[in-house]
Amino acid sequence: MGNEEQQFKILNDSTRDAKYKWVGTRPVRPDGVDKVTGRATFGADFQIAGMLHAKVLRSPHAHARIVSIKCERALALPGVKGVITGADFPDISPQMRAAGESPVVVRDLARNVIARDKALYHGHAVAAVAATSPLIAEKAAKLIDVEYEVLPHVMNVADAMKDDAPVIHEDVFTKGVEPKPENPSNVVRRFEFAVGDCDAGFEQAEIIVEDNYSTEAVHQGYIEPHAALVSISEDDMATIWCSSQGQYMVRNYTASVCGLEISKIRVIPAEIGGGFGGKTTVYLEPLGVMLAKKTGRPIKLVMSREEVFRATGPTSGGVGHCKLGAKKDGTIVAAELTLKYEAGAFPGSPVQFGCMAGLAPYAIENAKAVGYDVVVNRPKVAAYRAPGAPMAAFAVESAMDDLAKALGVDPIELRKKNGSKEGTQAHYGPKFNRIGFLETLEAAESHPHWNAPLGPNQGRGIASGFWFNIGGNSSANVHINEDGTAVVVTGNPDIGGSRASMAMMAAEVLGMELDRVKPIVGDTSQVAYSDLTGGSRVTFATGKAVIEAAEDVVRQMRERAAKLWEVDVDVVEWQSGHAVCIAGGDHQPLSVKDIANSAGRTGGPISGKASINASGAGPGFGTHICDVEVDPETGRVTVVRYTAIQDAGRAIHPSYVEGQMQGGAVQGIGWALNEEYIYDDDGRMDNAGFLDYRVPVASDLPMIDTVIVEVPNPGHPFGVRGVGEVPIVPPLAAVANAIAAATDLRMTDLPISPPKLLDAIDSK
Amino acid sequence: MAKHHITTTINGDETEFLCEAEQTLLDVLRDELHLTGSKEGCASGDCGACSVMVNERLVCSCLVLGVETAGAQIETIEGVADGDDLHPIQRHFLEEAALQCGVCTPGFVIAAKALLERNPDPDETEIRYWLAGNLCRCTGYDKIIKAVQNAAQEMRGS
Amino acid sequence: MTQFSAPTTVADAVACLKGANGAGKILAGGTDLLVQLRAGFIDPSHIVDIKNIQQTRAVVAHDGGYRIGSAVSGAELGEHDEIPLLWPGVVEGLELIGSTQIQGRASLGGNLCNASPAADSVPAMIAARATCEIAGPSGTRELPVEQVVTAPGKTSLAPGEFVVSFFLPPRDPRSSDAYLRFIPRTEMDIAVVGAAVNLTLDASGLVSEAHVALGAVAPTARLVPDAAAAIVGTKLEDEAQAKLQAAASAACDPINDKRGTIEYRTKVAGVLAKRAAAIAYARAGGQ
Amino acid sequence: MAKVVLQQGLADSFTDGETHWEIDAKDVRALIRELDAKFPGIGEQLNSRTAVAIDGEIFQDPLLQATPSESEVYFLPMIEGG
Repeated sequence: MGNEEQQFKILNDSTRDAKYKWVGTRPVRPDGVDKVTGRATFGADFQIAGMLHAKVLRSPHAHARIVSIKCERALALPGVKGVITGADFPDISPQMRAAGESPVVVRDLARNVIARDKALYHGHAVAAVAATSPLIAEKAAKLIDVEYEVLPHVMNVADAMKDDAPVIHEDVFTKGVEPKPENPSNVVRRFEFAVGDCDAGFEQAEIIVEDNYSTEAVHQGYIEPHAALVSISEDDMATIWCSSQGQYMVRNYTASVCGLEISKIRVIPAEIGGGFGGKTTVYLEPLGVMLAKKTGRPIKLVMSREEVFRATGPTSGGVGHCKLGAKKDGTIVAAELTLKYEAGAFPGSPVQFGCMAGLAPYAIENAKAVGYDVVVNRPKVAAYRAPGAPMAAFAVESAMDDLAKALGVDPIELRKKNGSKEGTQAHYGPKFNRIGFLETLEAAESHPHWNAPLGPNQGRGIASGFWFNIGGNSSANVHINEDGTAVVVTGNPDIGGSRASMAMMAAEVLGMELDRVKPIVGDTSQVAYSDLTGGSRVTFATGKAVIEAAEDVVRQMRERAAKLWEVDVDVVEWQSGHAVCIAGGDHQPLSVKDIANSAGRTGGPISGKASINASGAGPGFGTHICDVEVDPETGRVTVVRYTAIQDAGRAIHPSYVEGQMQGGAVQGIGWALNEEYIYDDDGRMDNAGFLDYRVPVASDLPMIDTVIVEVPNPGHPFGVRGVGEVPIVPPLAAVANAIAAATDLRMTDLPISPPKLLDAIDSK
Repeated sequence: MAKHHITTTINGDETEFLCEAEQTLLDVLRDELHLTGSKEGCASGDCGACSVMVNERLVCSCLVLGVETAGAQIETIEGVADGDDLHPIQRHFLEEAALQCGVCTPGFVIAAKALLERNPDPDETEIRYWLAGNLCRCTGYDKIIKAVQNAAQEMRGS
Repeated sequence: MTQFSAPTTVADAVACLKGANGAGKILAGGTDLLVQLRAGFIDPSHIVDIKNIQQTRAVVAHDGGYRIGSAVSGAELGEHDEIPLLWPGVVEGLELIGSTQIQGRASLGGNLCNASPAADSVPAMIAARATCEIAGPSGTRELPVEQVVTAPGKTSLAPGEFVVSFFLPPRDPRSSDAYLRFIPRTEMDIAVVGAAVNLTLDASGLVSEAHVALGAVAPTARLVPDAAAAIVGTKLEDEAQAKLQAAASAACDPINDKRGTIEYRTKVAGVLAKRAAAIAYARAGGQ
Repeated sequence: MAKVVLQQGLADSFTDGETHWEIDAKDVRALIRELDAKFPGIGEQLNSRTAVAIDGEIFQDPLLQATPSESEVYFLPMIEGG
């Protein structure tokens, strides 16, 4: 690089950019003490005088017509105060879309909250009952008599796509195909993204690899089950305390499902005990509103873990096919990716994002991705960290490993040769701006892990991953208090330490000490609309709003100082938290405290705000290295070493960036090895608990090394890129590629559980 | 039969409560005594978010009946800090950023404290196996292990 | 409404159970009972906590062996001065049940009487030739552990009976045992397969007596005499190990379920029996 | 003139397979109006909360974003996230 300025850097405490006071440091988070002492209030921790406890009755069948629901026996139980069913909710037109960020079909949302004519999965809510204690509500739920007519069910993509498959929705006709179909189908839509001419590309190819892949549905597995408390006042104003990834989302969806105006609902966000995308929709809140209306009492609803598994969104399982064609020099000339994802009981799998993200890391002249969104009798999927991308990357990155082997080249070299960089046109359309994919590969290549010796039965794999990252609507208020401290109010639940980064960015702009800046997650009445916490957007987009609001405050403070000094505002600069007059004269710099003290006399309180639709979110890339050891007699796979490398653009709080990388990697390891939904022949979930839905435990894992690469995002004042989604994308293939290296077996079906692997070893 | 009247000691304070036979200690702590620091993540002993000490044994409070605790000594997350003085484990959880959402944190703090009181110098494997009953879905456990190691070091005075 | 009693004598416990007319449930560690209660699988009229009965909590030397109370937890047994040295396999079976938190509660008696084919402490107890003392309306009786569980979820205990304690027989020198189980993770799972080996060596280091028991490969944990016979008179040479492995696999009659397949359980039972035998052999001083 | 590109799925439904145009429009709104004039009905589709990439930068749900001459404009599904 000579004397040119370094294009990227690997972050450690000595490479931190010294021009920043707070950005890149590791302060203790402002909400931390409450969380280590048990004081923090999560969704289920609220209580209110007079509240009732509600319990949801759920379908025992995978697919059934609801013939009748009789509530008399339940209502007769002492302590029971009310029962609701789907009939208590307004019937919603299929055209209605929810306000807010994503075009949700309200009728589907409403029917997922509570079944109307048909129960569409084992666990689908059918009725809810409120009583004076949880035990009574539970007993009462068992006394609700539901008559079902059981219908044939369909549980996976292959069965659902058959011509004679039972049709789940009579009004779903496959979109995106010609000619337009005349019969309803479980295939909701076909997507296609393409660049160049794939057929011609494969003709040029000298080496072609291809395979079929499959993944099972996996749950986000947040430790806090969904919970909500709803109270409706005499003037019909509903207040909802709940744990979610977006208080405005809850308000909007609940209003839509219950037929209320948004202004009639106030949502107060609780601390959220994990979400990973799973808390981006509503399940309990509309039930709470309707029960509160019916009983005239506040209603508390808390899901059990079994309900979380049976009724809330996992992400899709599905099947895929990936074909790659290359020249002998390693240039990939054609790629074809086909993905079919389970959407659950209502349309809307993340298959289009899989189609876009799977091939995004590579500059391939002729590339095509085709996706199918397929409904099945399972719970409706919800977002899960980089929705749709991990399954696609599992196929593409496994195929890349096979291609490297077929070409006889190092898998990092193959990725470097074909990797996307600034100016590469993605197959889904746009050209990339400055991105840091190649930099993650270089960091991997030079990491000691890559060349460390391996023991017997061990193997090493590498895989990469991409996520778009998004901006969107965010609002922030920054208030200067009378004593010169500051409050930063945003509308985004803090799911992994975002209050710390909001305060740090505000303190950076204001030039204040961090402990004088207090970040707050506001309720829906305290700060303007914000899209939900998800898509790795908060540090980027809400951070941008905070920076703008803080800059607004700085501007006002300069004006106030100018007034006090009787000078033009242009000669007042803001330096290290002080107004400084650069026009000479005897003006001692004024601190925030000085200016706050006199705010009343210079024009009133000082408060900045920003409401923006942020653009310029920089795409994120990561590369993971995984070592496994395989027990050839039992098929057990142990991850013995793991390194996650990622371009974070700029790490505001490096510890929480590392935490995202480590957590995402481990969720991906679970996905690769042990996590899956298991259904019996009747379509009933057989492992709805943490005993048999096997998320990784502490003793399953090694330390997860991290390398933060910083290629600053030109679209953010500090260079931030989203970091939360990317780290779950590479691990599925990183693990599979390591197993391939250890056993010489290409495992194409997840999870690579011991019976599956042992069977493959024994059949070799 | 009326509710059972139970007298216990919780975080050093004699505490009385009324409960039904089926109510778990976790139900009692959260719903009757408003000690909501212990969390319900599974109600089946698989996640450890409700970890408490009963008579100096680490247990899941979801797998203990309230009626069983007559005369017992119970320690919950609310009793770990001494006023404003955090326990070293709590402090190191903050310094190492060993929590993201924080809902599993009270259980981890209680379990880690039980470990270090019994074994002041556990190796990484011992820490990982001791904490295997505490699920964390955010952190990948890495920073939690480091926080426990650092706390152990401080508590040993080395 | 469920009643609760915490009797302090065996006689009072028997009386409580008798009063419940078969709808009573014994509470020891509670780690299975409370899960079933919460899930609505059971709705007992009476819960009888036996932990306040002295005999259920004691570990005492008796007749050259040890009598262990049925409510003794894994953590308590693991902390005992003698038992882990004499019966490391029995202790590791009990200590493998669940997490540290479960260890503080889960009991030997509960693990047996829950009657799961996959119970971790049971194969090692069977291989140890342990017996249990059962109290009931018609007095007490002693029964070999392998005769307690008759089918998944079913025991041979009559209504009103409960297990008070276990007896581990006197131990020859140069004896030891081991228990291994396979689970997909490293902790927190139910055994897919479990294998216990208890053996005694003669002065020359040959196995003079052996007992092999398998869990999770049949409706109940079972002794596999053929597997034991395969190693008696050997020093666990490769051939003996292979015979043991084959005999263990041959004794399997498992099911397909969410935790494992028939083929997998059958194969891995042999592998674990072989590995457990090697551990027990080394512990007994074999070389 | 901005270079405008539509994905194949939408093109099949509205434009008889045509995917590339050069359109003179000052912003996304004007550009969608031009397309709708050519292919009636596509405007409603493109207006219903899509994302637009202009010279590589993705805008969620834009209306007034400028589309300078020589810029490359791609209509994409709105990106969601976990």
